[in-house]
Amino acid sequence: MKLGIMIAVVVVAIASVSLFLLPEASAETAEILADDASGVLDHTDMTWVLVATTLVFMMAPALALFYGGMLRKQSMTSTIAQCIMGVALVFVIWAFIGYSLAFSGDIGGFIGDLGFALMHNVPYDSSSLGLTIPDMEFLMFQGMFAGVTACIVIGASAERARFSAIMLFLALWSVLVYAPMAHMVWGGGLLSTAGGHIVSLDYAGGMVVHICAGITGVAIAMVLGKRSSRTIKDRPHSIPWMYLGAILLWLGWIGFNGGSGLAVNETLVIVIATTIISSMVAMLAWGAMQVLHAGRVSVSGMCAGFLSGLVAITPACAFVSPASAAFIGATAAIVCYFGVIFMRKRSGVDDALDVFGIHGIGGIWGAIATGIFASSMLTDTPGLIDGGVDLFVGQLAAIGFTLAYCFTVSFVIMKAISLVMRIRYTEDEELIGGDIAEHGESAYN
Amino acid sequence: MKLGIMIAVVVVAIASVSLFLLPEASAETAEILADDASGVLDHTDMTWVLVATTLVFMMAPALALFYGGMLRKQSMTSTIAQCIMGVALVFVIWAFIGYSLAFSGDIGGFIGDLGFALMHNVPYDSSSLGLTIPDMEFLMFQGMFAGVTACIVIGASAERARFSAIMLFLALWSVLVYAPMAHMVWGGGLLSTAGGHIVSLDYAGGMVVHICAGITGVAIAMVLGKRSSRTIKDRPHSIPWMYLGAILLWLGWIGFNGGSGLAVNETLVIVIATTIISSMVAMLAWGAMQVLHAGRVSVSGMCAGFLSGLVAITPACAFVSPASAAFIGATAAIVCYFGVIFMRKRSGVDDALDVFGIHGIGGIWGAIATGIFASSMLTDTPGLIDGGVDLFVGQLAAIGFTLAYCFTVSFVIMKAISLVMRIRYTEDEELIGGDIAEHGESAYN
Amino acid sequence: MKLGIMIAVVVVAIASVSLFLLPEASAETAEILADDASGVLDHTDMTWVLVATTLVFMMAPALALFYGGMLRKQSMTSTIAQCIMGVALVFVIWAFIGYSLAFSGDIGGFIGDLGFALMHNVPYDSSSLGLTIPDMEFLMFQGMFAGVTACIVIGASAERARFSAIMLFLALWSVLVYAPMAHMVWGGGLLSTAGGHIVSLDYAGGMVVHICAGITGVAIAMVLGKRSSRTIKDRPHSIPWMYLGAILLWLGWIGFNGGSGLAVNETLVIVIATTIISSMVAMLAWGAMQVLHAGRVSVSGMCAGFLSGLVAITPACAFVSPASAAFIGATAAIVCYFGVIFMRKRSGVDDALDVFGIHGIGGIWGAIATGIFASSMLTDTPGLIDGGVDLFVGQLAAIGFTLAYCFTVSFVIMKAISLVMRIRYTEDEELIGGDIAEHGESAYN
Amino acid sequence: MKMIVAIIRPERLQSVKDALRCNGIMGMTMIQVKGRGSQSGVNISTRTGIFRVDEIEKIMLEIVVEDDQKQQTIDIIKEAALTGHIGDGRIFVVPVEESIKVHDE
Amino acid sequence: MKMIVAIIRPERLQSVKDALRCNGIMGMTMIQVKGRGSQSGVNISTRTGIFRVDEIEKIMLEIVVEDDQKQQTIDIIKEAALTGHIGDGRIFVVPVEESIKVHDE
Amino acid sequence: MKMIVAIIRPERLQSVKDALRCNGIMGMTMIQVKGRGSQSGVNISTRTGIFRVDEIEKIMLEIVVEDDQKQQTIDIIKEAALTGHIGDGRIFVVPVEESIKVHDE
Ligand SMILES: Nc1ncnc2c1ncn2[C@@H]1O[C@H](COP(=O)(O)OP(=O)(O)O)[C@@H](O)[C@H]1O
Ligand SMILES: Nc1ncnc2c1ncn2[C@@H]1O[C@H](COP(=O)(O)OP(=O)(O)O)[C@@H](O)[C@H]1O
Ligand SMILES: Nc1ncnc2c1ncn2[C@@H]1O[C@H](COP(=O)(O)OP(=O)(O)O)[C@@H](O)[C@H]1O
Repeated sequence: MKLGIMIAVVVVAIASVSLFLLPEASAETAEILADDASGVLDHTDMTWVLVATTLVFMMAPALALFYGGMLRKQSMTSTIAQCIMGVALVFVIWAFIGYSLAFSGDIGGFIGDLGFALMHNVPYDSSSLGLTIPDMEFLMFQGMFAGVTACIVIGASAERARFSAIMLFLALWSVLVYAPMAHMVWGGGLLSTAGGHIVSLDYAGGMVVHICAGITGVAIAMVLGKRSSRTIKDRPHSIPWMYLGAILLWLGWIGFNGGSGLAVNETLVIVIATTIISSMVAMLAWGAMQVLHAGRVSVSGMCAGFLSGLVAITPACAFVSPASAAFIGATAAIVCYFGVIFMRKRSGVDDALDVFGIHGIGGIWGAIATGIFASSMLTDTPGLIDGGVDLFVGQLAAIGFTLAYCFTVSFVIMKAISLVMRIRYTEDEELIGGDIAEHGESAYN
Repeated sequence: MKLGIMIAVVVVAIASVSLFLLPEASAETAEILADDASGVLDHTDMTWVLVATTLVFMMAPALALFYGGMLRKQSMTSTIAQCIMGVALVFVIWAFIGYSLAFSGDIGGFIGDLGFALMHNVPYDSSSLGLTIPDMEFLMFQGMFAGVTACIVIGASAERARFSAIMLFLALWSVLVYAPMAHMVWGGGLLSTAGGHIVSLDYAGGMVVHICAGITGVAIAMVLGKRSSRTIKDRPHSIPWMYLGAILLWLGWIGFNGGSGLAVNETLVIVIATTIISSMVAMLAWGAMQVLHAGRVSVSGMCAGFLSGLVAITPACAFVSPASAAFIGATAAIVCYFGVIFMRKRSGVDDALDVFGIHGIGGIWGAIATGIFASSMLTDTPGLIDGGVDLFVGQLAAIGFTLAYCFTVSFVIMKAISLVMRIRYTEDEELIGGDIAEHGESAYN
Repeated sequence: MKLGIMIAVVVVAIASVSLFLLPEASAETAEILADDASGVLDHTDMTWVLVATTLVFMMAPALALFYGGMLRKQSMTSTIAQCIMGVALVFVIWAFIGYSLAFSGDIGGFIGDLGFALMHNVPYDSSSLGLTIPDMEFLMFQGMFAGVTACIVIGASAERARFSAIMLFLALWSVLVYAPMAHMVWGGGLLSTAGGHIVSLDYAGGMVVHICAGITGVAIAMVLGKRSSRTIKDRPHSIPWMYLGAILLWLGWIGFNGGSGLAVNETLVIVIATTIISSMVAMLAWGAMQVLHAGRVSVSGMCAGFLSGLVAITPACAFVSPASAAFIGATAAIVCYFGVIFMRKRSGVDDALDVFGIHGIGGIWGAIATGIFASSMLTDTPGLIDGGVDLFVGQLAAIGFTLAYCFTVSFVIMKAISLVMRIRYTEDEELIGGDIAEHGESAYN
Repeated sequence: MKMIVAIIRPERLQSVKDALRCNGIMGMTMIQVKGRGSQSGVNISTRTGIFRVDEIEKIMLEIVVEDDQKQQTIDIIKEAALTGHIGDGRIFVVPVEESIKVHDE
Repeated sequence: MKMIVAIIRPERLQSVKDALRCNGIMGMTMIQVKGRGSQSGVNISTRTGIFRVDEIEKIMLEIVVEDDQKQQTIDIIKEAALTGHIGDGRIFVVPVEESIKVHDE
Repeated sequence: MKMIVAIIRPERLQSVKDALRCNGIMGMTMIQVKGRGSQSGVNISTRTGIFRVDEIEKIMLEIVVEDDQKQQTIDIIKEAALTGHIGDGRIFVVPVEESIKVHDE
């Protein structure tokens, strides 16, 4: 609890201060969405975005395996249940309203309007946003992002949150937290490159997805409280399932980062190169840390390693060179290595599956690194290393804002839910595990 | 037995009656195959169909995991064995003769000729069918469909059919049932949009794949008889394997429906949107049914849910709006929910893995829904809602015909096989399970 | 030991003799790399190669599941650890230096220079190699090949090689064995179609990947010695994991062979057709062998079956007709069936997971088959059947050379490592299994 | 006290559990085992010959009861576990000298 | 000799193992079991009613000790396995007539 | 009657099973267990120190025999389970008071 309040205070402070410090974003800054867009549909771009959509889609069920494998075997079914129902719920809400709130119009730089609600004015054969793919395809791709982000969050509340409570939370959160964040960063809002007041870069969702999911996880973990010491088991019940989930995430990330440009072009090649190199180097770095620290490497460690590299490169992937990507990956592994240890041992928050440790801390480091390493050859708003101070300050501000906003709203939503329904298991239920206690369906028979 | 005969009588009746009622299909109806075909190869289309082929290919081994996970652990290996050997057998037969019977020429609107047999006249660098992809690629894509359909069937005979008997059945069935069905619907035969006598629409295989597999399953389950009550275990032995299989099916379905247009264009975007929305909504609907009925949701239920949505949207996916797709998905879940309960409790047929409950009933509902919701903006033969009665009647006729034809021929084939060899396990073998009894290879050691 | 020396002597002999026998390669021979290359980037080709890269990437973690599933459950984690750390290590080394040694310049037909080292001169927006995809994308694709080859090797040293020893081995091997092989075959070296002195064809890595991995496996297995008889367990601990790994390999192979042309064109269609048909037929053939020999088919057998078909078609896939592919697949299954039995029972080498039995023997047969069946309609250097003797002799020479080179260097590297560190487990460690003994992380808890 | 060790078919577990509960016998411990009985397994014939499967899945129940409940417990299990086929299982009775609760209320 | 059969919570296994080792009791065999105790399981309530979970995961330890170590072993286990909640487990004592090492040094 | 409880190495199971069958001892129950013996496990050394693995996979056999078959059964198991290394296992003999078939022929 203490830590949570501390975090909240700090981030609100950072956010407020940095908003004043900020230079206005210049009008020339290119908007990601309109990168090489002409509004003329391009069949190759459509093909690639469709493949990328499929890959991102794969990440949601993969998270269930990754998370479930790390928990006790009594929590496998319930983790799966929360993940797939979560992705369906959030995706449908996204299609009906979230997409509109993110990408239609702009209200105060903060949220969109209802112009695209219920998929009205979302054509399947042209793009009103000036993309080279139909808006409907863009909605699908973005919907998968929303679904995956929701699934990431679930890791923090694992083994104690009731199914119905977490579903209700995700439904509200997707409208009140995720959609505004997507609008602010990608939809022309406050933090967006084009119309924003803060010069910041977030190519594939470092803030919208990872920092947001990480800090949301902290918020709900704080409201829920810790698991009983009798439930926590530090050994994954199944390394193979954890591992399979992790590698499907890895493969999916190629679509996650690669699809974010919505086009096949030179940028895509950079994105893929930086994404893969960062993750590979991060795995090596995490392994090295483990050898120094514990004398041996573990598969859970290596998976955490490449995931930390993937998280950190996400906002930067189109703006940095492969060499910078290697550096970002290596440092991300080190930062997250200690981040995870801190969250587990010191934070007082039971972030069951390292959601903040990996996605939060990795995402923050990635956003900062973007502010440092963004290359002037790859973007108009370079980072420190190419002499751009604006971006660096902007990134800090954006991080602070994201942390403050997502934490506050998520905390309030979860608290509010706790007033109307029971949000966590009784101790008996917790001990028996959600599989039996909530779904009546043990994973292995 | 009773039920089977009843079904047979009813469908033959429907079929015969509706054939008389039918208006002749007008010549203007566009043929799917030739949608925007010019015979000039398009590299983008080739890329996408290749990706789709890979995705559909994935569905066959995925079915083994989905089915195997739902059975006892003593049946995991044998289910896998039947699936992969089945897909290899059917694919090879397809390449050598099935493809020709489906897509070369036309004999009586019922079957093709041997013009493409042994892959003769199936060029790899042009299309004699007027497609934008080479015929050889089309053969591969269609071959995966044949293989997947075969694997679906296996679920109905699970835990009691002998390996050799089921392989022989699939070999004969692929020539005598599947190839004619593919010809009739997609190859310019009786039920095809273009040359057919029945005005009907089946975009991606609602009839050829799902109704056909479902009713074939009933036929062989009837010939085989039920499992011993001592073998039936209503709890899946492994939720994670069942779930992994199901999500790979889901991902594969993007290629299944998406590839069926054989091109990257606006239709593809609709297809993907309707496919995903229908399945997501169906999962939510199934979950809601479970909560109302049993007080809790289960992962097996959610998987059945999204699969029912996928099955039902398959024939309609290119012809309906996303909103209709949501409706079709929701209703499919409800219809299949009761369908599965009916098949398990009342039917008297031991449809071990709900092949008819999901694929049969979902497929029938999907075909009817196509007749209702097909939009005049998306097809020349609209459904009831846009004032088209012909299509609705045609769909009913096509369903009746498919049920009658596939049931009769499959039943006869299986009966015939039972005369020349032992088709099912002894009770001892059944109890020990096919893994040990037939393959000498237990799944977990 | 005996066998190893025998093999070494024989292959060196073959190699030396055949080098004399060889006709000079004529200058007209087309280079694969430059097949229809213009240096102008093609977005469709870029899309497909990116998809193929993702598919090949998937093969490395898939191998961990395939291998791990076949071993005792005490070796699951350690197999996964070696695979993913191996792929990261080899990929990073590849990006930094291996790629350059393979594809930049030429020193004596044997190895490249450092022109592309540290990814210098590897543009992301153009191709200095005259490809239709950027060099950076080519580097990624090729890097996945290197990683997968490394993972294949690990199967031979399973359950006894220490993690650090095998990592050091792979690091050195990737520079001293793999990079030169890639240069010689694909980078314009000794064995390459264009500049080579030996007329030989290896479309997707029959020699570079499979023969190389197979014989490397024999070399390290010989240095390591056999497992304790108390560790060897002939039953896979988990058929489902083995099977999942195998099918992911199968799917990945579509990118492996299909991506090797680096373009979407007619050749791609042939490649996919021959790849799939060969593997399907090989599975049927392996199954038939098992029925004749043991009275029943097993899933491990069927997986070995389709893998043998995939290995054998790899060098030939673009050069032979589908009918030849079916023949190659069938014979590959038979050859590998006996090859595996020979390696297990007679060879005296503990090739734990049939690396030589499948990849080595299958690769050799595939290379020979290329020399027999390469069709004059598909390549300028036809095989025996179309009257070309040069290619046949060239293939034999190339096989001999590959075996000799890879065996010798790998053996020397491993021996050298054994001088500076302990390379294998103690008997206690071996019995307890690497999961606990080395990684402190049992797979199932 | 006695420990009743009953080896039964997995598919009869539910009925045995229910039957015991109805008769007030709550405490029990269930173990997944494999067993071979007096027939030493089951013979399976394949094309190339006959082989014997001698590891058949069973459930072992260990139930500690007072001496006077012994016969009742055995009778209940016998009835609830019976299918009338070979392989229905065995019940052994082992003496128990002491029974202690970890957490004495 | 006696065989101490202790059924404990899985999460207490490590402490029991450690406590026994500290007291020089090395040999032991661990078995994964499911159990129901005197409460006959745990009640869970859902929207549609209450159901009972009567297969709860436990660890069974079998430890063969000399007669004079019996009481000490029981005491150690009782202490190390205790959490103070229902379901902490049971210890049974079964007589053992002989103990043989396969490999006599 | 006696219950012979034998804890053996998994890799010796097949030979023990075969040896018993050859001598007409058919009935037996097999249980997967983990054990630690008198050495209290195996020591493994890593870069950062030594750790001890004290849960080693074993198979437990429970074989109920008539009193006069006891010694023969023990001897057969001892011979078939022997590899000559530490950890070859133990055999305990527990008295059985009664043995009942569920399905009396
Ligand atoms: N003598 C024995 N000692 C230990 N367990 C036994 C013995 N005899 C039978 N069992 C157990 O009881 C189970 C059922 O035995 P039984 O009814 O004789 O079956 P089967 O038909 O296999 O002979 C066996 O699978 C085994 O686990
Ligand atoms: N009479 C018995 N016979 C065999 N096992 C028993 C008996 N009573 C209890 N057990 C075992 O001990 C475990 C714990 O029992 P107990 O402390 O009574 O727990 P509970 O709270 O479940 O009643 C049970 O799960 C069961 O495995
Ligand atoms: N006193 C005991 N009580 C119960 N089980 C024992 C005892 N001693 C040994 N065992 C079992 O026998 C197995 C083999 O024991 P032993 O031959 O002493 O092996 P180790 O080399 O591990 O000391 C152990 O793993 C354990 O399962």
